Amino acid sequence: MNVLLFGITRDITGQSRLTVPADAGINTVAGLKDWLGVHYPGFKQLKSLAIAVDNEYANDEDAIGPAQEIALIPPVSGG
Amino acid sequence: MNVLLFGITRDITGQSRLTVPADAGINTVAGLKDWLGVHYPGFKQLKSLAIAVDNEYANDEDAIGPAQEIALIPPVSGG
Amino acid sequence: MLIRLVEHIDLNEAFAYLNSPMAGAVNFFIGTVRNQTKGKEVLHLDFEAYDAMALTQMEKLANIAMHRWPLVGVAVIHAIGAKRPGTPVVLIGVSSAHREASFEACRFLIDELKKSVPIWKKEYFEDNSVWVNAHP
Amino acid sequence: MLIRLVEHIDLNEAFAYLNSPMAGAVNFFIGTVRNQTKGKEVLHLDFEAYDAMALTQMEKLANIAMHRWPLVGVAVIHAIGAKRPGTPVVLIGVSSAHREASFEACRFLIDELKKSVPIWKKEYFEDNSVWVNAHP
Repeated sequence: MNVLLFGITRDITGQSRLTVPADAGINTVAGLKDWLGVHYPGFKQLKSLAIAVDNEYANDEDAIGPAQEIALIPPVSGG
Repeated sequence: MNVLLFGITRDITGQSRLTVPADAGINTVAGLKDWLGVHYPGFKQLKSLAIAVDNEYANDEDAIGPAQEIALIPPVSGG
Repeated sequence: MLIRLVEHIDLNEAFAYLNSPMAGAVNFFIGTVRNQTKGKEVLHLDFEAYDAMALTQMEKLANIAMHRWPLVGVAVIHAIGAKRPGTPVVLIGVSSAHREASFEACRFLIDELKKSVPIWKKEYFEDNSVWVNAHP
Repeated sequence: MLIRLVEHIDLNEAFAYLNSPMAGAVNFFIGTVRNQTKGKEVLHLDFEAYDAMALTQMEKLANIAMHRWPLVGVAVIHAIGAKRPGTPVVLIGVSSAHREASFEACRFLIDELKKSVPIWKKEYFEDNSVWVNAHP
């Protein structure tokens, strides 16, 4: 499962996208958040970190899989 | 004393300025309003009629004379 | 402050005047000629101003706004003469560091301009013409 | 609806899109780059967007506004890339028959855009750079 990164999440990871290994067994937004917290403690310093699935903000209980476009959304600052 | 006219007050009087004869003895805004009401009954049909003296809205008790720029201000509709 | 009576309103000129590295927000209100009033088709409009007093009153309103809100710049521009539907006839522009002030001051200025600035609009319909707002 | 991510914001293009004989009022909010943040001089800014999602969310907000107010047209345009102080970076434009709706919808759209549209601003100072709003 690939995860797109933007803004400060690219600085924290040093990458522009993450690949979550299939054997991590992640199939919900909450599961992805837990996995990210373990592997990238820097995310915990952020004011917030949302997950987008197919261009919409997702809830913790939403199912996710490799067919969807998944992205990390750190606090926005447009405008 | 000359009085500038704008908008519908020109249509009512058929003129672009009025001359109030000196012997009418007008020296206040209220006096001018009374004189106008007698000579141009059409003004009474208007929603309002203000008097401007030297580019400011004047009050009934304000003194006026031939040295000032006096104008009739029917209801405005700019914007 | 940019206070003007003009033949044609130039949006870019107003933005160039208001834009500043100190301002983070610019709010514009642009009033345009509508093609109908109470369901009747408006063919064109004519705006007449008492020029000297209109400019005095527009400047007075701009000064009130500059004192009431922390503004960087204010533009109050009204068009005069014959105008067709779709034409901009009034522009209020306000710049400020933060957006609240620019929205509030812009709204204040257009509301007050419509109440007190000596400018008159005559609407021309197919069969007659009317000085807007003159009668009860 | 005019929903765009662009290199340069064109105010005239937005006005031409929004202006209509059916609209009597157009309200614009233009956000520009300020030259300081908390007293520190900003040399330039960089805007990054998650393009597909940003456009989706901008369109969603425009649709909400179109349903909530009687609007004629809506434009939501954000600039991306490196910008210097004084440059327009966001434009919200709303046209409507009467001015209340255009002011209210314009304010709603910029407030909501700042909350939810996935665009990120990095400020560059003399000695460092900061992703705005990222940390508590």
